[in-house]
Amino acid sequence: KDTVKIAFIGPLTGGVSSTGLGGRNSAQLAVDQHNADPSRKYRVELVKLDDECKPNVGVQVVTRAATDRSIIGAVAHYCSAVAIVTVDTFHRFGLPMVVWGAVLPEITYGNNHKEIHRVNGTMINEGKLAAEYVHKAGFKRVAVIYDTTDYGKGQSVHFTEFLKQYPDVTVTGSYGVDVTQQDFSAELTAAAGGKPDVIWFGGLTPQGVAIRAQMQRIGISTPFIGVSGILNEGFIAGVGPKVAEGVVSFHNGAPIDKYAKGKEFLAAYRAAGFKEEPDAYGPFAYSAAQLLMDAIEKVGPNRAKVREALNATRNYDSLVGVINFDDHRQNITNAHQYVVQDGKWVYWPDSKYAKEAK
Amino acid sequence: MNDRTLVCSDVTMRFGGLVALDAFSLEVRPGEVVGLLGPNGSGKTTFFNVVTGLYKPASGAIRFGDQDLFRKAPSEINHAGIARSFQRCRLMLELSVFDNLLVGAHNRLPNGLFRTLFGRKAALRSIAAFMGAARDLCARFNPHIADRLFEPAGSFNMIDRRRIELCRALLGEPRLLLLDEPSAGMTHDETFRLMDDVTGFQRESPELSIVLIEHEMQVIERVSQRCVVLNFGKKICEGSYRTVVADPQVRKAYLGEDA
Amino acid sequence: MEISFAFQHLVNFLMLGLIYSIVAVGFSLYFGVVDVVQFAHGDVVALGGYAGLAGILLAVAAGATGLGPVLGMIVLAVLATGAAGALIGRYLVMPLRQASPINVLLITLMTGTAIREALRLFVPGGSNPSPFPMVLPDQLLTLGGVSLRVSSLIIMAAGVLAIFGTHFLLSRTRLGLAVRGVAQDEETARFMGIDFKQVVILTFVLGSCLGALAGIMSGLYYRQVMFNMGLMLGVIGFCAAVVGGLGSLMGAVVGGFLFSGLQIFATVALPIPSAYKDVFAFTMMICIIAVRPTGLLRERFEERV
Amino acid sequence: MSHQLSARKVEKTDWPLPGSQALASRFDRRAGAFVLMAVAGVFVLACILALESELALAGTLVAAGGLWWWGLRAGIIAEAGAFSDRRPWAARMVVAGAATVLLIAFHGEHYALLMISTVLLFAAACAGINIQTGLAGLANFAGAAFFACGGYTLAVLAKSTALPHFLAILAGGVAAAAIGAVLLLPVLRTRGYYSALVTIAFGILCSSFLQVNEQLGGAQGLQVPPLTILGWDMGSGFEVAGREVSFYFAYGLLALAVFLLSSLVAHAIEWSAIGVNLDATRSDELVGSTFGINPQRWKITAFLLGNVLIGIAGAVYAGLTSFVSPAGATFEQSLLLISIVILGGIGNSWGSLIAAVLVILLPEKLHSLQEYRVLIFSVFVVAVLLFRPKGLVPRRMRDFSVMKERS
Amino acid sequence: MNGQLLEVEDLVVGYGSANVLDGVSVRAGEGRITCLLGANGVGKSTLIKAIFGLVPVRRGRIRFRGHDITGWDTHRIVAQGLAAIPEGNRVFPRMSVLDNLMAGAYLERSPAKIAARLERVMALFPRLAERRNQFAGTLSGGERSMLSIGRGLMSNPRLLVIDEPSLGLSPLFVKENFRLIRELCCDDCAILLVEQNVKQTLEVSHYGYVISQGIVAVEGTGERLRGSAEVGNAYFGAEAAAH
Ligand SMILES: Nc1ncnc2c1ncn2[C@@H]1O[C@H](COP(=O)(O)OP(=O)(O)OP(=O)(O)O)[C@@H](O)[C@H]1O
Ligand SMILES: Nc1ncnc2c1ncn2[C@@H]1O[C@H](COP(=O)(O)OP(=O)(O)OP(=O)(O)O)[C@@H](O)[C@H]1O
Ligand SMILES: [Mg+2]
Ligand SMILES: [Mg+2]
Repeated sequence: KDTVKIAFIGPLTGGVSSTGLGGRNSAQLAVDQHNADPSRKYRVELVKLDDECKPNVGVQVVTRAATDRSIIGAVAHYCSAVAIVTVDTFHRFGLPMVVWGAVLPEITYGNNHKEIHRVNGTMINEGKLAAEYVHKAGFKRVAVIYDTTDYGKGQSVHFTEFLKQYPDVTVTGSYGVDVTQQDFSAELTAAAGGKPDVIWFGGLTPQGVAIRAQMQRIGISTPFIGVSGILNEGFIAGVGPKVAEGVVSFHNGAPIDKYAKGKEFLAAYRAAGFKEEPDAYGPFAYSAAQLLMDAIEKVGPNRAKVREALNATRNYDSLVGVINFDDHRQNITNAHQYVVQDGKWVYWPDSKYAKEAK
Repeated sequence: MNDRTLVCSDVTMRFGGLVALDAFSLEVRPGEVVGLLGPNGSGKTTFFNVVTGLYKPASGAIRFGDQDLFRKAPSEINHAGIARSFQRCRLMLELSVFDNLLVGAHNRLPNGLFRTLFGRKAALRSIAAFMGAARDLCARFNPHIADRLFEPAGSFNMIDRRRIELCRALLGEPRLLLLDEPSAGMTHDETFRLMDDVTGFQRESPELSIVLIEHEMQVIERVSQRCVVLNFGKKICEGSYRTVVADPQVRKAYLGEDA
Repeated sequence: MEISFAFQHLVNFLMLGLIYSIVAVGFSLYFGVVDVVQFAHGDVVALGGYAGLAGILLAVAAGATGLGPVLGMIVLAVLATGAAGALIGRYLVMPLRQASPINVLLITLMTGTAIREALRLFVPGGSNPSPFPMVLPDQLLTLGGVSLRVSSLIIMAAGVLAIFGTHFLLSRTRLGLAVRGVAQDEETARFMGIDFKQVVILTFVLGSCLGALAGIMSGLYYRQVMFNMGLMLGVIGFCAAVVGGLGSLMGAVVGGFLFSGLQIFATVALPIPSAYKDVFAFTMMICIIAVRPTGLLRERFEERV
Repeated sequence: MSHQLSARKVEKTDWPLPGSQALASRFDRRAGAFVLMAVAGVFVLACILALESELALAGTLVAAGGLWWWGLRAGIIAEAGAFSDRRPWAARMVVAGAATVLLIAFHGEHYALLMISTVLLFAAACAGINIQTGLAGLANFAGAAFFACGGYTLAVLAKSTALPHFLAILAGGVAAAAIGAVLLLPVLRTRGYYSALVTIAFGILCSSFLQVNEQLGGAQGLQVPPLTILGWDMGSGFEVAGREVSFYFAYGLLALAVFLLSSLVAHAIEWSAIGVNLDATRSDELVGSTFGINPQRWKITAFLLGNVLIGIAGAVYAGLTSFVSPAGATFEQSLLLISIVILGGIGNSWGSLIAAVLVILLPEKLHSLQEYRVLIFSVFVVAVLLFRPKGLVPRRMRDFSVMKERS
Repeated sequence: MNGQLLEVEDLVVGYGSANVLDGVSVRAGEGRITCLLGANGVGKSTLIKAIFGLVPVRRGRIRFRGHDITGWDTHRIVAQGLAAIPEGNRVFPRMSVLDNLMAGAYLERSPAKIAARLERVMALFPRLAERRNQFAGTLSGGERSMLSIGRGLMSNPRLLVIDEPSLGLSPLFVKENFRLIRELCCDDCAILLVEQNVKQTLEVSHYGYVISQGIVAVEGTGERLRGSAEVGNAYFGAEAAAH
């Protein structure tokens, strides 16, 4: 058998490394399963690269992957800030890639590079669903807090954009916070001064935890909803199950066990004995790796051909559902809603809150 | 006119409530060596600091030739032709001796950025030109220093450091030299040798005037033409060495002899 | 603004200012002894937070209740940071006394990075914030529309006590004299019979214990600790110490409250997006430094020539 | 502060030189030493870049370390230093030649070329920081912020004006200096740690500002179109004699030019009256001022000039990576720059080049250590500072007498 | 122990590769003033530093009141009753005059004793009393010198080592200084004096050593040294050789 290399690129160190490591393990699982299958033509080797969630490092590692001619494609990036600058690099070197976690719309929609694909949805989907939920739940006044990275900032832009569809909902205040910030009491007190019905947070777990915990501390009992960045075990562990109860979040993926092959994946993941959890984006990394490997199986280890094959993906059946790329090679998906119930993230339709709402 | 007389009149310097200089006046004419005496803490060093612009006096007037130096920046005052030594040795110990000397000659070096970057040859040549002057000057005081021009000043012993400090002050070709206890820590003999070297230098450039703070009375007697005695920031006596040592006030406050 | 919100801002200001102050006091203390800036201090604060957390968890696991976890928290935090401080003082700062200040700055910055990374790598779940259990009484006191938690009161009291304790130690005891002597002229201090090594190590232990206190306070108040909480805290603490006047404890306190005040002012009262609050606070700090180059409270001392 | 400069001391001069011993005059010897160093450097670098196996890499590093130690012992490194003091231009030409050979050897390897260019540009920026920190004693902890200033200027100018890119790069330097000028007042009024604080605060302020400012692309930063320098389109590769040459090759040459420029400027400044003025300002401002040195003037000169160099390097780096973002302006990034300066030996631009290789290239290659990289790096820096506080290649004592020798 | 407080035997110390002192033996007896003479840079201050454990001893023994103190930490040595007034009037610049004096009594814990000593020093140097709250760093050269002497007295030592106390003092104070040194010397307090001012030093001291080129060139009572040609040689010989 010939050996073919593919790259996995994600944040393996730094503050968001838990997601990165989950993604890496999931991609590794897909590769191992591929290699264990005797009917496959190629043996695949996974080259794991760390973008540190830093754009300049991202460009370096992508260049590095691209330089290695035996690397045919990449499963890349959780951090939007990195992905948005490396898309040009992928394009320049003609290295096909599939985004497994970054949700900034511009990564696919901001260019027309044929190399760039994405299996997960974008923050547009999340923002749309969040706005819908705010409206349906009858909240009239929303306070918006976001971190000033392009992830949080982008989330807040799309969310507030969709909110405009509902004239009876007003934004009482919008607060950008720094990712290195520890103390949010000033923003929270100011936000509470606007008497909101709900506080929406766009950002990642560390700040999400701090904000939710500090709301409790100060005694703000306003409901708290957040983006997919807080949808992980870390959030509940961080604020404690009691305080986390009732927090709502939105995500492009359904729970793993809602997918047809979800249980299977989890079982295999456990069996492989990885130290870290797959995290919310593990299934996407797994699917992206599978998609890429299948394309290689189909057309052989040639970047241009693999790119064409990936471009043409329609009705590809994957762990995260059927993948259909639109004209910007963006998978067409919908967001899903989650809520913390009894110390666990629960799929909204299954939760007691959904039933109460009805 | 090229008159370079230092005229200080009614200079007053206060530190909080303390009056370190109290309406002190002094005139130093070209070519003159003036000894500045006074008990410890009477304001001698303060006077030097005021003249060189390190302290900003409260009132008074300081003129050097036709230039007004009152409350000017130290670098401006140096441009007017005043150089000094320090009571406690202040060489830049990690720099080479020659670098230290170049600091003294700052005003005579090509300091323009443009020339430094684009006229390298000429700029370097003018520095090299100083090397001879620096060697000769150092050799006067101690040939040993001249041989080790490119070693760190910190590798020299105290006495040589004092000599280097003197060379640094002299290399800028000042019109007025302020020496603050240049011989502190030296033996009798060394002190005299040092002062001979300085006066020797002065003989060659007769315009150079010197104000000398020194506690060794024999040195003062030998080199100074005029003495000024300070006490509590006030001038208590002025005149030739003889008049000064004979003054009862001076004898009591400074020399510790009964009048 | 309603009274309750105004009061809440006031509480935020005091709490944040107190934490900054304690960190800044640490910086001032180190500067006072060895004339160096110990930039790993922020990360020692984080270490203190984590060690306190471990102390609580251990005590709880051992079945302790009531004051037990509090004790466990304090003991472990003090032990861990004290050891870290002693090691940093003895093996990093002391050998580098003669080196240029920028070397010391860099070496401590890198030590801080190492501590931070070690926390992230070796604490289970270290790259995410860890929840910090509330071990103090936590009732909400309400009085005339304003409310405050008992735990906040206790934390504040502890902080104020620590600052005054340190101040007393430095100004009224022999240790204080030794500390200042060593800072100003090590060799002469040794001629006076001051045990140089002991003084340096003692100060570093003391400063680090203050750091532990700051870490615990921030853990208790914000209910979480995070591996990189020390970075910004360190920079802000340093900034506060410098603006207050390095070497002056009260200056550090003033600087700490000033910084927290500026941040809150920017968020609440300025017509700029709140994301600019750090930009505002740091700009103001630079301006203050430009106007008072030796800090707000430092006695003006000019070297004689 | 300790003695920062090492005395001019060549421990041993009897290392074997190929060729006739009689021929080996002092000068040849020094030139030979320098060429030897350059060749060895290029060879080690090539190994680091080309080797994938970590074992081989470790072997290379150990060999390089051993070679270094031998060079120190035998006085080759000291003689090479003496050569570059005496013949700054010739030394830089040797390095230029060696680097060009390296670039040609890796002409098709994008990654290797990218890394070489990155190393050169960081070393160039460090030459600027060296002027500020090493000579004038102004600790610059906002290096990355000024680096990013250069990049942002290029990005804005290239996007919204028709200014030739060559000029836009220079404008990056000017802009970095202009923005740095805002800091002049506080930097001039403060000393020591107080001025370090000013730059630390400014660096953090600057990256927060870039992060939230919409006009400059917010957290995403700005894209930089491929540069056209003197009519040459840097954005695409080309073929020579049937071999494909990466577009990074041209950037590599540009980066080399920028590095040589910076290091020449740094050398010219150090070896001049200005260098003496800066040293004096650093080590005793008060004495300097009583001898007519206006400390303000020299601090301003050093700060602005250093920033120009940092800004130019930053602009070219933005062109190289085709983007600038606030992530490049963070405090951590500034620390990286300062670590390079101090690791290499404060005040020595060759040292910065060597340290840049260690700090930038090595971590990228050690991917089996992935998570532990930062930890290892920080421990490494601590160790170097403890055991070699003057850095790997300490600055040499300035010896103007070599000027006489030449004429 | 036969009236000897401090005994330095065959001491070798140096910096880097060179030895500054190459086998020096010096004794300071109880109740006496012993002086050390020698040209500049001959190593007198180095000897003092070695006694106080501030430079490593390469060979030889140092004994104080019968204890072998070679290699001890400075603070332990000082606790034995040895005090120094270091060269160059090194005061703590950013401390007040009063705090400087207090630092001198660092090892004394009894406040009453400290107060008594303070009073004595203030009486000896009224100028210091005047300036008690001024930063020591802003004192004039001579005032610093007084401060450092006063500080040395604060520890009430058995043996006081003084390194060039009259450096930078006006003639009046130099006289005062020597008078003071003579006064200080008593049964409880012996003095080891390093001075440049040969004539007056020999007048006050009971015994003296002249160090030259790393060894003791001459030793003897004050009178004997005063008449000796070697003193002149030792002082000016080194300088002459350099020229
Ligand atoms: N910066 C300052 N702050 C406060 N007081 C000062 C300062 N500088 C000098 N003084 C005081 O001013 C007085 C005069 O000091 P000055 O140094 O001029 O004395 P001096 O005549 O040089 O004495 P000496 O011969 O001992 O060097 C002293 O009492 C000193 O304490
Ligand atoms: N820290 C040091 N490192 C290297 N050499 C030193 C050091 N301190 C002193 N020396 C050298 O040791 C020799 C003796 O110095 P020391 O200070 O003991 O002389 P001294 O007799 O006290 O002279 P002085 O009369 O000037 O005080 C000198 O040549 C000096 O240069
Ligand atoms: Mg004086
Ligand atoms: Mg001495």
